[in-house]
Amino acid sequence: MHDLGGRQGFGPVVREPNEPGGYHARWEAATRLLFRVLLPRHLPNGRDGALRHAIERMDPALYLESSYYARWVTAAATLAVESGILTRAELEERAGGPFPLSGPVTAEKITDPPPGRSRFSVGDRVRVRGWHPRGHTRCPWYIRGHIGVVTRCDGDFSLPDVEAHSDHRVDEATYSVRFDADELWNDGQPGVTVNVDLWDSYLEPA
Amino acid sequence: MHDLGGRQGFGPVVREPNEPGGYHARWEAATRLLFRVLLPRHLPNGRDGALRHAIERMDPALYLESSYYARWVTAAATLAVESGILTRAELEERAGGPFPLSGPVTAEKITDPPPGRSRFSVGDRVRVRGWHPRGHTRCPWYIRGHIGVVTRCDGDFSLPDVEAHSDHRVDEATYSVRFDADELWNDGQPGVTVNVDLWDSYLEPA
Amino acid sequence: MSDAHAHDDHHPTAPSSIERRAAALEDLLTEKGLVPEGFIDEVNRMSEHDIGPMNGAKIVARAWADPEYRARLLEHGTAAAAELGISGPEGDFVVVANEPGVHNVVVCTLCSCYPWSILGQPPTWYKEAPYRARMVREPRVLLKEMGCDVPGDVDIRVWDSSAEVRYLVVPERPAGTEGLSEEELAGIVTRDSMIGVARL
Amino acid sequence: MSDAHAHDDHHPTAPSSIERRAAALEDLLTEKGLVPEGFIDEVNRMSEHDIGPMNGAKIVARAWADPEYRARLLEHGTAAAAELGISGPEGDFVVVANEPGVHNVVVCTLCSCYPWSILGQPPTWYKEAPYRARMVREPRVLLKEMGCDVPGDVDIRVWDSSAEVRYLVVPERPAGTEGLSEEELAGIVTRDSMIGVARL
Repeated sequence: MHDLGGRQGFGPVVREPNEPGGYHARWEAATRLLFRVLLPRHLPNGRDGALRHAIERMDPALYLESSYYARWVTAAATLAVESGILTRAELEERAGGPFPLSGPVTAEKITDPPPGRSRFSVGDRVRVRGWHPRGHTRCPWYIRGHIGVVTRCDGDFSLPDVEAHSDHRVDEATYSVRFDADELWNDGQPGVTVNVDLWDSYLEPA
Repeated sequence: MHDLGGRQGFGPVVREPNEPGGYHARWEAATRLLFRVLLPRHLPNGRDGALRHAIERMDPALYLESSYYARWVTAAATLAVESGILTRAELEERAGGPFPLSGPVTAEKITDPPPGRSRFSVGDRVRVRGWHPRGHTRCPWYIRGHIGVVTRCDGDFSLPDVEAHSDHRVDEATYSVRFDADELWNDGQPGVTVNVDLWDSYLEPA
Repeated sequence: MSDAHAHDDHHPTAPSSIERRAAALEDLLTEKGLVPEGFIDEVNRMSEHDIGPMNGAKIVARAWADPEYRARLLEHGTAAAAELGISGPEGDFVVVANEPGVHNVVVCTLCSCYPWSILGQPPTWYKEAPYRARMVREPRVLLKEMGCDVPGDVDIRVWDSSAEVRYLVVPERPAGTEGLSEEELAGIVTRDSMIGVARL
Repeated sequence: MSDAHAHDDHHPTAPSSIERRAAALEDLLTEKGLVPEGFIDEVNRMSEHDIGPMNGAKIVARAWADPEYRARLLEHGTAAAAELGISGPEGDFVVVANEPGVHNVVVCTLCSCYPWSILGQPPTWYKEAPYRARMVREPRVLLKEMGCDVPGDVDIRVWDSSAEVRYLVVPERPAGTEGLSEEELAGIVTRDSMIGVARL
């Protein structure tokens, strides 16, 4: 449910009139430290891709009704249970009630990833691959199959699709790719572009 | 949120071991009669497309956490309020608490729809239009931009996209269109086809 | 904490229970005069009476017993159902048959379209998100999860009932049923097999 | 009814409150020995101290005051931030500038990527579904709804931070600010204008 770009049915953006800066509650700060700093040291795979995927595996209704840090609580608890640090029963007993966890990983483990690529340059026309990976990816659905132009090369970074599902790490070129809103949505939005940052593997020459 | 085909993150299909046939509660039957039979007679537009769209306009989190007939309660209440039969205040007072309604219609009213078309025959290769209508449509996202073959002509029916947003009615040819699963998902599902029933306006020659 | 949602920012106050909301709607529409006499009787009748998948089972049994009927059924479902006194859906009624190399399964990704007059009420899981999201995406995986193991060399045809057609699957006739009467045959046809999430 | 969800089939029992779940997780991880000494102090420090968008405002003010700095900033954001003693995000820090014919706005559709070291915590609305779903779909409509009316002849560039780059928008310098010091200029730069959902 995390892949929200272009999904319809969402209402107005509601801004809290005097939203406090920083954390709204102590547990948010504690959750940040636990999920992003402490817990990863004790996980078989504590890299960003695996952490993010634990959020993405949440039940979609729970995802939408949870605040940002509430999602992190679910993801941290899920990873702690999956790696044997805790049990769900312990969590539910301590919380005094149901403690929903994310669903299981359904993507297969990647044992022998291909090397990272760096095929494109500024100005190249590219098409986003029309794929739908089961595991973690940073390629949003709303641009899949669409054509854009590379406008910036941002250097190599760890490919999230591998990072989340492998002991290996593949560094690969990333780009900023410009799409005309009208190419994406086909409803006449002159002068509007949507610029998306993408790994090389998500693209093919157009 | 109703456009669910291919969305990821959903878990197992849970079957109630001894699900009763028929309605699970009296209010479900009452809601069916109210929403599908009685209320539409009193609405400016009580046709199926408008009724369905009232469901589709629900807040996505509420949609996912509501049962089938619970959605109908929300949609019926929304249409009753929008047409001036009831007020939200009356509903909340009577329910003794919050009574969430669907969001407003954001599509424009269609005042002069083009005539219905009938351009394709069995065997024709077609591409689904890469559009993203703001209003009601029966063209799911997961096939947009994809190529299939017409396998059946099913005669003319009222185009939902017009029906929901217009005083007019356009009857138009419908087809069953066959897509290879691999064309849709690009992950090797040999021997699997997905067959989708579509109005002529959703298609272009491929 | 009595309010399960108050903490998660999005729902400062949770909705009233669905029973209370449904009752409020019915009461108010009644007071406004939209509900005619006889409404309560009709609701009670609907609540107590469920046709179930019996009509579908009759159609399948006849198709198994009578090859000519089967041919007419696959050619024009609505007319063939009418032969048995069964009225079809408002739109067209299309019947698809499983064969040794072909398995069919029905879904409605956009809502929950279903052949009511043939199969009664759809089961709850048919109307919920997991089935609707996954059956078009990974039918072989999902069918297996649901206990319907379609051999790898059998093609799968998924039918997304997104327009006015409603679908019925004719399952393959099980071996060893040669001696059964049409009525006995109808007795072994399950609802799930006519949706296509079970094999007999 | 104390349980707002029990009636809607899906959630036979609603989750415990998020405060109780967060506390349970923290307590258990502490008991298991994963939480080092000093954790509570660090949490308190984080809770009480928020850098806010001040660093971003300093960068913008300098860019307004010094055309050469502006050029370096747009060319290489990370290095230009470092000139002011501000460390950039882990990945690259890219600065985009509004101009008379161009308005920029930042979103992260997949989660909520944001230049934390420059702007502090993202506001709640930035992390929620409506903003993430709609800003790439209908930016002109949504910006107007949010009170940011971008003239029809001004192009809109939406930046979806889906990889390792984090974005900062340099708003246009308002008229009538010629006499202001760099510090005074920083005082008029709002967080929302550096996300791109407001104009100054």
